[in-house]
Amino acid sequence: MKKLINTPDDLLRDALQGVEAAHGDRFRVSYDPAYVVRADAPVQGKVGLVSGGGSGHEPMHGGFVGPGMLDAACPGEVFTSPTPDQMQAATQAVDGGAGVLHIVKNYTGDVMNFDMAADLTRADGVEVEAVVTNDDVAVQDSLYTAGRRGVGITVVLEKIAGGAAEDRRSLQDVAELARRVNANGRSMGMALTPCITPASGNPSFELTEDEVEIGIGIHGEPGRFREKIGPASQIAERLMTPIIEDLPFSSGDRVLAFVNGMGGTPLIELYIMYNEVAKIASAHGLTIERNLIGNYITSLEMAGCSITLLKLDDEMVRYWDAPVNTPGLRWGV
Amino acid sequence: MKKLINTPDDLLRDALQGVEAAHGDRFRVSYDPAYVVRADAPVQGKVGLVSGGGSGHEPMHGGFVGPGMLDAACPGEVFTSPTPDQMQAATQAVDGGAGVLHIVKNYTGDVMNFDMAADLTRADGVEVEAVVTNDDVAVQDSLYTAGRRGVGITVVLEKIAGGAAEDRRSLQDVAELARRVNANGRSMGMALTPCITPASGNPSFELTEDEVEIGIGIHGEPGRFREKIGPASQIAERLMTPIIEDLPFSSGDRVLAFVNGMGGTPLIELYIMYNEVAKIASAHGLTIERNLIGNYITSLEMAGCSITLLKLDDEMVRYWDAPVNTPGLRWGV
Amino acid sequence: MTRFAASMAEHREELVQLDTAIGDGDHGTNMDRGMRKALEKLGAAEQADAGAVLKTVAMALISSVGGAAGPLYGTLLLQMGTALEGKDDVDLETYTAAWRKGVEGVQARGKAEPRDKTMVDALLPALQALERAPDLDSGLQDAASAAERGMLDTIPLIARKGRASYLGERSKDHQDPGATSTYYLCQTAAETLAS
Amino acid sequence: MTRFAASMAEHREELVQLDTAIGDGDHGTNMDRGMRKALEKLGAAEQADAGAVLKTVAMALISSVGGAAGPLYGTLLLQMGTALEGKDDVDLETYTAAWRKGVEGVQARGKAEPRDKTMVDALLPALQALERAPDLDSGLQDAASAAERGMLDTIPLIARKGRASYLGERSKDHQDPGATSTYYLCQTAAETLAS
Ligand SMILES: Nc1ncnc2c1ncn2[C@@H]1O[C@H](COP(=O)(O)OP(=O)(O)O)[C@@H](O)[C@H]1O
Ligand SMILES: Nc1ncnc2c1ncn2[C@@H]1O[C@H](COP(=O)(O)OP(=O)(O)O)[C@@H](O)[C@H]1O
Ligand SMILES: [Mg+2]
Ligand SMILES: [Mg+2]
Ligand SMILES: [Mg+2]
Ligand SMILES: [Mg+2]
Repeated sequence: MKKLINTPDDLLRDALQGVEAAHGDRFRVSYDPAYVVRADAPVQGKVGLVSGGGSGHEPMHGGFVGPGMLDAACPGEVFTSPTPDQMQAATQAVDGGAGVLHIVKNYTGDVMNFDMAADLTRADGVEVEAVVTNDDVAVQDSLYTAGRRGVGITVVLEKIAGGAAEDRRSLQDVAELARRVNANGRSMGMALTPCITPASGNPSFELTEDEVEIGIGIHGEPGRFREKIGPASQIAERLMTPIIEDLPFSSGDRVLAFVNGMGGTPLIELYIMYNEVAKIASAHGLTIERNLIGNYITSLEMAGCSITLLKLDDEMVRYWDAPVNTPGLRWGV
Repeated sequence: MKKLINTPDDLLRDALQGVEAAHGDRFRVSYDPAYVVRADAPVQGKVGLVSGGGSGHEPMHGGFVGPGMLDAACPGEVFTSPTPDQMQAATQAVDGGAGVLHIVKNYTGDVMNFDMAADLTRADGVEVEAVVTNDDVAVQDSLYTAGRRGVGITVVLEKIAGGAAEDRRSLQDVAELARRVNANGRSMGMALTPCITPASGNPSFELTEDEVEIGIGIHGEPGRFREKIGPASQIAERLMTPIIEDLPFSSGDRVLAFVNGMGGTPLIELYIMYNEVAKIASAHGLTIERNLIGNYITSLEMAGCSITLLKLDDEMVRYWDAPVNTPGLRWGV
Repeated sequence: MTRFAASMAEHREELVQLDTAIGDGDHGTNMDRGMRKALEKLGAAEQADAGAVLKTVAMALISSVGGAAGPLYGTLLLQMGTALEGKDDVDLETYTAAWRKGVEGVQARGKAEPRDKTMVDALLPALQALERAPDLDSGLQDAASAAERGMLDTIPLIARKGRASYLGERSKDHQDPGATSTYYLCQTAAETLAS
Repeated sequence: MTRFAASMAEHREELVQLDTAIGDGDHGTNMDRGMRKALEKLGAAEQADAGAVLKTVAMALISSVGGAAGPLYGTLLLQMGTALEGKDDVDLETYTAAWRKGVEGVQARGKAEPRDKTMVDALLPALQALERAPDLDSGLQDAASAAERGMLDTIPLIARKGRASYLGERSKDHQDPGATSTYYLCQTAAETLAS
């Protein structure tokens, strides 16, 4: 294992110090409990948005803290859910009197820790709602599992909900919109290589020189199946077909298409994938009205990508286009 | 070799099609000769900025085309300089009557091809200036070599020169400012892993499981020396010391610090590196007034990073802060 | 507590390996970090009784383990601690009642049924062993053996809760990391009383 | 031309390997792409004479090879083409003069001196061989042998131009890819005339 770190134990602290050194003008950083909050928090009268999850998915979530998106993010250890005390402190720090929305990816650990935090925070008198993302169509039989994982839609949801919160919409409105985004979004990912967590030092799974793993999660979990690598067009087909069939997306739909890199894939390959995605979307009569291409929800240095499609409505487009000013996403300001 | 491509031969065309599909609202894409130009080009009365180079360094340069930065970019094959006909066509497409600045990284191929293009374009009656970046302190004895390579400062220079051009400064002013940025910028890079060009299918060099290569270029060229991997603090020291000694940077200097990922390194590691860079800068009495952290000038999927320091003056800060609206860098708009 | 912490430190790598196979490879690190934090917290404050100790440990786990194991072990110990509060002398009956409360808490929080391939598959057999035991000493021994069997019985199961459930059929033939850490904790409890 | 293209296609991998060792691994691909493009261009248009052919090839290389080799081989052939323009019959003298013009062009563009470990180290010996030759046929043979010796002589050199120069001492003990492609082109020229 070769990484640009000091020791695995200090990784989170060192990274947070780097974030503070780089973005001290826009963030306040708390180390114990660990969270990052926008400098002007709490914004009075605005719904506060708090997310969090294991580290190793950067820029998500810390890179999405700022006007127009999240108010605070709680980083856990690598691939490990953060703890309730972090979420409780972050929630209090962003409570501007209009309530706080927790954005939680559907993993057992994240859900249980955010649940405990919500209980604690409600006991403190803060109004808290939670929305759980679960857009990963790679998880089948969700009745017999912990349910579908929350992946790419989380980024899109944080942007759209952030726009609505900045527009001073109520907690109920923002939560309802966020749930609609999740309900209309589907994702699937694949890997060319595994990733190595600093604590374990070992690859999360093994692939030979000509195999890819289809249907992976964002924690180095193995996927649905593995196969010999094919051209980009075939890989795009493998991911797009289950996505399109699941909602289903149908001819005439307006969509946002998000091609996400898992961390170790060059941007040029993501554009090649986007080209294939655009072809498949157009063959299905889908109109891509908005797109996002890049490394936004990653899995350390894993090579691979995920695709997310969101069926758009006017309100989503409006808040997607609204100004956002974070290290990870920025436009309109 | 596992990559998200169709075939190595179609790589550039497929990627350009992806760029057109994604950013058709802001770019015009020409395929033969290949270049990307901002949709509103030529901007009358504005100096046009054209850059270009081999592909595999994305988002540089195509991702930096747009208001406030480049007017056009010419992509070559992977790690191969583009050709004079591309540069000639791009130059004509952006000529708004105020002349055109070529931004060229100092590699034999790039310099010769841009030279030929400048000859051709001048013959067409367009005023052309060229600025060559050569900030890589890893190249020693530059008298006996092709000279120092142009690396990280190129990104910073394109932003600052772009701001000046948008401000309708003259070709001479923009070129002079660009040369000052290059003269005051220094960079050095390192790799944890090599990269594999799609055409060769083989790693550019071999490293064992505990070795790093210090002083690498951005084309998978081997570096100055290799050593056993140490903590992030030591790696930062290895890169910062030659940079600081070379200009030299001295106590009281205001600097821009740019920690760049080579493509395969997670963002969280870049923040850890930035933390070490900030400590070293502060120990030398340097004030980091601006920073940039992320994958901006990459080397395919290589893991590693480079550090660039630029000694700032007021004019540079002003144009660094000026609005920019490109897929790769965006603020103020 | 020192022994629990030592046990987690000792088995850290093994738990990481088990979790790498069917999860995300952090269970050992998480438990080790939590136990070290708990030791720190215990060192800092005087504790009235076993109940108070367990509650302090529970809070330390909750605020430092994260993942699925943090809230689950936290809940287990918090419930046990509440049940043992103010009890000066812990006998088989109070211990069994406390363990029952703890396991109920884990099931309430995680919604796992037996044979879902989770720590519940070690926790429940341990409870049944305690309920059948003649005295505390052999109760703890039997609980440890029962937890071990429960842990081994997770190997052929298909996971239906937690991260391993994403693997479906591919989760078979792997031992559940959470059931494994439960066994080590039961084993340590038995050894501690014995010594 | 078909033979030049075939030679580059044949040696593509070898040139890539040589360039991977001390450059960026694209020389073979670049030359192969350029030659295929040149064939295409030649197929499309009738050519008046050898000079016109060379100029068409030169323009095709310039606009498709890229890197260092594109402008350099482009310049070589453009200068040769200009020198041979309108010449119906190419004899030793005109060929040697054209080659001299070409090599001068390469040196003007690339500023490389002999022993800088570049294609110049194959181009110049070939020129000298042509200058000493009795007739065109043996001139081309001798030029190819001289280019080969020049190519082999680059092995111990430290590169002072082009990408390999960044390696300093580490560029030693590697054969220069550009000198190698020059040798293959000279060799093909000799074989073509012989047949
Ligand atoms: N819903 C649940 N109920 C009970 N135990 C569970 C549940 N989900 C997961 N577990 C236990 O947690 C263990 C994994 O813990 P850990 O690796 O620390 O968390 P994470 O899965 O979040 O990385 C599993 O091996 C399993 O025993
Ligand atoms: N300044 C120069 N003069 C002459 N030949 C050069 C010069 N620089 C490089 N070369 C030749 O070009 C070859 C490399 O070509 P190629 O790999 O296609 O270009 P690049 O180095 O841009 O990738 C070298 O092996 C060398 O022979
Ligand atoms: Mg985990
Ligand atoms: Mg090249
Ligand atoms: Mg785990
Ligand atoms: Mg080369």
